[in-house]
Amino acid sequence: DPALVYDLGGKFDKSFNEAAFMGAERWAAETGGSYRDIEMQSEAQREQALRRLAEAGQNPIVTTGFAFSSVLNEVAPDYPDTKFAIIDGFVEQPNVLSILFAEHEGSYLVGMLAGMASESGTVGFVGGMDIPLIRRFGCGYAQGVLAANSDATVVANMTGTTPTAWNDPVRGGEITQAQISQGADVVYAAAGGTGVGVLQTAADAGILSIGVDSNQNYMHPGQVLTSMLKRVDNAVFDAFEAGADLETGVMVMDLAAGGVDWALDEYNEDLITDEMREAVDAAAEAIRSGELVVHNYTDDDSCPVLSF
Amino acid sequence: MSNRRIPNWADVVLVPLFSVVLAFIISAIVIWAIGEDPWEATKMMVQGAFGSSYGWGYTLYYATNFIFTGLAVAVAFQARLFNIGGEGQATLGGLGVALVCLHLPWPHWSLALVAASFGAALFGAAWAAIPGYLQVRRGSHIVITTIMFNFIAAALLNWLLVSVMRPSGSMDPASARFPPEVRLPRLHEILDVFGIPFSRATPANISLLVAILACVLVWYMLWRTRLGYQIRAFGQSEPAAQYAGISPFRITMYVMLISGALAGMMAINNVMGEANRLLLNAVEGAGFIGIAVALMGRNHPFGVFLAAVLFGFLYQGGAELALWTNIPRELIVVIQALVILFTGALDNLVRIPIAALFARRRRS
Amino acid sequence: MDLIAIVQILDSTLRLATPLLFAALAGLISERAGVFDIGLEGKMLAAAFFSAAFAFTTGNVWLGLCAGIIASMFLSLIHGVASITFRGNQLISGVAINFLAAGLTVVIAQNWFRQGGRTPTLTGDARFPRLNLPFADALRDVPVLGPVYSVILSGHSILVYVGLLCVPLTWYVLFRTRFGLRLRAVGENPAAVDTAGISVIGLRYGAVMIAGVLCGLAGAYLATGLAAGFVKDMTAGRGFIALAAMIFAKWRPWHALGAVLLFGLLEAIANRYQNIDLGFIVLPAQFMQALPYVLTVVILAGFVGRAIPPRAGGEPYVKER
Amino acid sequence: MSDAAHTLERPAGAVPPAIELRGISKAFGPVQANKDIHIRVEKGTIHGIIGENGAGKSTLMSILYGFYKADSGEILINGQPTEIPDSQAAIRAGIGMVFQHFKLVQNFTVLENVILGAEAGWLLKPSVSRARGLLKQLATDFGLNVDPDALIEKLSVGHQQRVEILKALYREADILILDEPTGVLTPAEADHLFRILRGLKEQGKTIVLITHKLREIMEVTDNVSVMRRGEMVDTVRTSETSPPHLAELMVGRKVLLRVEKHPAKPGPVVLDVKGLRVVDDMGVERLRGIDLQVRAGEILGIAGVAGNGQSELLEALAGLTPGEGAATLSGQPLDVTGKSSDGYTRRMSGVSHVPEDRQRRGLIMNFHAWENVALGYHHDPAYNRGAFWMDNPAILRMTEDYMKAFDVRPPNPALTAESFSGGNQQKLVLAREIERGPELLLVGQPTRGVDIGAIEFIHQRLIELRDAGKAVLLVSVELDEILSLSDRIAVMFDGRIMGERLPEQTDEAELGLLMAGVTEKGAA
Ligand SMILES: Nc1ncnc2c1ncn2[C@@H]1O[C@H](COP(=O)(O)OP(=O)(O)OP(=O)(O)O)[C@@H](O)[C@H]1O
Ligand SMILES: Nc1ncnc2c1ncn2[C@@H]1O[C@H](COP(=O)(O)OP(=O)(O)OP(=O)(O)O)[C@@H](O)[C@H]1O
Ligand SMILES: [Mg+2]
Ligand SMILES: [Mg+2]
Repeated sequence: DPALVYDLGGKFDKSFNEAAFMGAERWAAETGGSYRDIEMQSEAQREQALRRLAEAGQNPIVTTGFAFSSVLNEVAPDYPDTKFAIIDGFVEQPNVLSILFAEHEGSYLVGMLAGMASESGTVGFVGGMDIPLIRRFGCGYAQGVLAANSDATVVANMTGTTPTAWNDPVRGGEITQAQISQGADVVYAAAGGTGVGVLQTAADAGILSIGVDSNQNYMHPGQVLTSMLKRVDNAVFDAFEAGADLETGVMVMDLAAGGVDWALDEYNEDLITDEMREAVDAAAEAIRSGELVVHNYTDDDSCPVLSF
Repeated sequence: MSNRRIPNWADVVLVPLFSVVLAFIISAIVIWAIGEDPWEATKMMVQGAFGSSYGWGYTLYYATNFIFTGLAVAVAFQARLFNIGGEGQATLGGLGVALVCLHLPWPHWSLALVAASFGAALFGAAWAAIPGYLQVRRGSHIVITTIMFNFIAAALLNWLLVSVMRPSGSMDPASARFPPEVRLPRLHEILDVFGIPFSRATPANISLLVAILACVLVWYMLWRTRLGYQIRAFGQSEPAAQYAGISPFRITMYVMLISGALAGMMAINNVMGEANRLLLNAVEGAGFIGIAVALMGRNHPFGVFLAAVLFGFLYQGGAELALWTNIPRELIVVIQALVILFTGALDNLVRIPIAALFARRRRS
Repeated sequence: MDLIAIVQILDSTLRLATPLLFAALAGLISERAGVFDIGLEGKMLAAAFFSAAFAFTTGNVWLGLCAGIIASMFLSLIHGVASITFRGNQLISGVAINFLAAGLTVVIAQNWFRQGGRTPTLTGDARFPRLNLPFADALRDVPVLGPVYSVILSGHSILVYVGLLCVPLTWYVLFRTRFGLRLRAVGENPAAVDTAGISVIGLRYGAVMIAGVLCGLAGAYLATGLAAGFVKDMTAGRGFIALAAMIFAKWRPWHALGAVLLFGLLEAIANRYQNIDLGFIVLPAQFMQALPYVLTVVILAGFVGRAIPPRAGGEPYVKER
Repeated sequence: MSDAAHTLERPAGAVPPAIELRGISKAFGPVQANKDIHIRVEKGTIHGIIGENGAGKSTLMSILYGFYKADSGEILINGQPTEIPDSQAAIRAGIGMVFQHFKLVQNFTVLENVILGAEAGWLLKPSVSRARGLLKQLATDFGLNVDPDALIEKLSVGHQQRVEILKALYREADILILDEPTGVLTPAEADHLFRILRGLKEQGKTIVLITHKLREIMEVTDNVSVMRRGEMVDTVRTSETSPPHLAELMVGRKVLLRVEKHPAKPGPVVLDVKGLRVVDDMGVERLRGIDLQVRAGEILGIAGVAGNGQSELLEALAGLTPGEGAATLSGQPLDVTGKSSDGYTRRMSGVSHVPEDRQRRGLIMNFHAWENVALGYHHDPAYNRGAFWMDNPAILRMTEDYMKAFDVRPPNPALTAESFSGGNQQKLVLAREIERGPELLLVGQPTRGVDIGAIEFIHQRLIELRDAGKAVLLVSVELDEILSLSDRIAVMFDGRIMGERLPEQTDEAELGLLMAGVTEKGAA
């Protein structure tokens, strides 16, 4: 059977890990197969969890989150017959598939929407743990905002510097409050479980918010502008589908590959005007075709339009 | 405590034993209450922890951590100092190990181990020394200060890992990997020498032997050296110690330095032996488990060793439970809490009846 | 930093200070009666979970509040039995309670909701609404008073105001009533209370239970007022910050209010500015997070005046002539 | 049936006794503190209870006050059988108690202490004002005046004791128990107290006075009961008895008031103290400039009421409390500032110290006897192997020798200190400090709470040490101990030495005056 290991945010973070969970569930539902999943409580358990699953003959083993890369790099060689997949991480091992997303592209799109939806001309970004990956979100977002409204200001905050930042709704809420007080009227939460607090506060304060990873529009109908979809669910589904003969290497899930996207559904259709949609679709097309290149923070660890 | 008389052996063996049994009974009730079968759970834990050399490996790995932190608490307790700063001291110890392993070239692991142990001890001791100093010189309650220092240590390491030690390009807040030369021999490699097969997948390593050695040395220090004599005298009665010319300042400092050093040395196991790099929260609460271990072990190195193995079993068994059942890993935290509660705070609950029993037997 | 920003920071200060305030007062009362309580964290956590859990299942935040208070009082009871009845070590008992809460909340949460140790998100009546004080909107545009009243003071959940009321209340009870006199006496010299024919045990249990109620309020506010549900370890050391505030305040109610406001302010600032650039040096966020603890150590070290706890503090009472 | 017996003894129609205890027994673990005690205290009398330390006086009264629960026996108040499970009940029964160790809240005011537990309502204000009035009343009635708003910690011991009495009276006690009230008082204060007690007696109150000072018994009591080893030996009318008779009852045989010893042959000055001052951490000046000399081969006795600086004198000389001033030991400077010295260096320089409080300072209660023998000598090369290791076998051997020499019973070095009786604990300490043949021995209350047999033994040892040409500085609150052991007597009062006397040229009366701070006028 395949197995899925969630990162610290936990299975039900309404976001990244939950997306993975959804993918696994969908697979189980469609194929009637069974899988095993584990949540991490601390860094040091990662290795034990991977080894235990491998020893138990689970295959393939999908891990969500960059934090597994270093451990996987150690463990994978010990189980050559087991296939591993890592989402958001890059591991160079013969039996490991590294799945990378182009979050900056998706974030660019929702950034444009934010820029257009904002009346105050100030929008917020609440990151989870302060790591290059999240800065990639923020940087793409800022580029999108400025593309839509060149004199808009982007207020960016990170929730924290440790994995607990993935799971601190209270702090997320307070940060959102602070950003609102700085005039932000659209807030993009790229913070896993912390985002719950961000969206909550935004809804309480009657401003718009943008969800991440999963489609979070439903959480506060009419108050979530959109969600930056990171199709982790698809990635997991495909990996499970491939089963033991999962082909390894690197897989980049960008806009073109349908790895990232923005969510439009009954909950937010009233918020998205036609010209907003057209503008975003145009940009998306340009990105797919490659004539518009969104700067990727992790390419050079710097962002031209935003300082964190 | 109660002024009733109770033979020493009973106080050292019976009381903790019954306390632990009580703690386990209640834990079983908790398991039952969340709809799982305590018996099955226990079997699974024992199986997972002792059923295979893999289980043993992890059990002993955790035990090694707890021996160090347990000894740290125990030594401090001998001087009536309640050092709950093991967490922070072990964190700093990890920093010491990382600096030694990353910034110096090592031809062979054995040299690295010695140096790393020293670095770990040094950093741990330094972190414990400050609260110790504040206690004797400024009368700041050491329990509160050590708690505060745990948080400060967490913030400090956090900042170092995020802003200073993290290799560029790496995302997770962790130091670079240590060079392969400093990789400590794992237990299976050691056992191979004697032709004993052992799981290669476990992190148990040579630090285990260092921990056992530490037990012996601490015992010797406490009951055979003058410093140990002074520590115990100071712990039993400060006025008497002063009368004897044992300077409270000196002893408190010695004790906190030793305690912190022991806590810090845990890092050679989890940082150098297992992760091979410095991670956030690598201590994983082992500093606090040290309290339970010391209490159960009645602050005696041998008792600490046994208690540490028991908790190693709980941890490994608990990990297995979390893996294969719906019982979350936090169940272990509950058991740990109950052990601390019954052996540390509710010990009279057991002692008084036992004392009454002995009183009756004495009369008849 | 413009005025509006300052106002907003003060506004969030008040929110963030409230759980600290309840917990600090809890510790204050317990320790004034001679029972050390480092289990504040655990009690808050338990209260946070049970209030959220019951608020979710019943959809009524007030029922949640009651559940939280009861849970917290239950832990207080354990603390009392251990440290008062069985004369155990109060510090160890406190440590145990913190772990008990940290473990049990997750175990139970997982068992009830199967959401990885958190409760579902609370909405509607399952959360404390934000109250607008009378005339808040009318006064909003008055120059100085406006922001202070309408933004900072107004618009918080009722528990914030309850917390503020608890300060004068605690002061009055401690220093103006019979109960307060006896409570302080039992923390200073239990033998005096005992020979005066008052039950030391009873008084101390009383104090510990009151501490339970206050911690219950703290936890409930955290989960149903500040946040919208329980997540594991959501107290995140606030119990210890409260402890710090109590020491900072040298066991005096009004000073405790000052201390928690200070610590709340620090958190509010840290929330808003990741790194604070003082020009010559940039303070990292971690520094702000560590600051309350550092300050407490400084206070304890007596650099800002001695902090002398109640004389009988931490000592189980044993009769002797 | 014992009931019947008692009722028979009483003339018909007489008032029932205020207190009657029947067959009270109380044991603390192995210690039988009270054995089948019968006692009857008549209304409106002052009833003395005497007995040596540890005789069981306090225990008995604590039972009467509901502080301890008797294992057996019954209590009658005014003829009514009364259950006294707790102090509340005792107070209700009209009993008030002033404990040997005061039960006051140090940082509360007098008023707060007085009303504590007897408040008028749930608010403080009314109770306070009510109490204020009553205190004025009592002050005028009985001369019990204290500033109602003073903090206890600021009051003298005498005044603190008045507060305790006021507490009792405020609760309308008509039976007042005082446990060794004068132990901490100067004779003057004591006399004031007795005046108060007589006044109370006039008001028809019944007073139980616990003491082991015969003088006081003879002075104020109407009847006196004698306790010995937890038993009630006898109850007699004070007018029909005499000090020697009481003393005999107390210790169970004739007491020799003098230890026979040869006259001292004082040698050169060993200890020479000039202007020794000690200020305690409350800022109170405990020693106000002490000058004294102790010669080789003599015992200098320091007499004085407890709390007049004797303890501080010992501790400062032993290097345990920092002081100011100059001191030399056989010519060598002796540091009394505590800067460059501690208990250890003192011993190295030949000063041994038998502390007043052996259980807190002199011994470590749950260390083995042999570990205690090393206490303070743990740096002695004889006890050490190399730089760090202790030579436990050597210490054990030494302990066995000590136990033989001082016949410590049971002679088992492996027992913990707490399992020895008070007397034997004291012997252990003395052995440790004397056997080293120190130049100077500092001894505090050598026989406190020690049984008579041990007392004589200990006195002998001190004399022997003196005869061996060592200097001994003896501090004791027991006047006859001072008188019988000392070659010279210095009397301390309020941190000063009031005067020096030779034992054969003085008596308790004169010393009593000095202890009260009264210096004779016409002396040249
Ligand atoms: N060998 C010695 N000779 C003389 N004085 C000593 C000796 N050792 C210690 N002291 C004194 O005894 C007192 C206690 O000192 P300390 O506890 O450092 O001794 P120690 O136990 O040998 O030292 P440590 O235990 O740290 O090795 C101090 O006053 C010290 O100066
Ligand atoms: N709480 C206690 N625990 C154990 N033993 C006790 C306790 N209280 C008293 N004792 C013992 O009971 C005996 C009687 O003690 P008690 O204090 O009544 O004598 P006392 O006559 O008051 O002595 P003193 O004149 O010194 O006050 C003593 O041997 C004492 O050690
Ligand atoms: Mg030393
Ligand atoms: Mg007595």
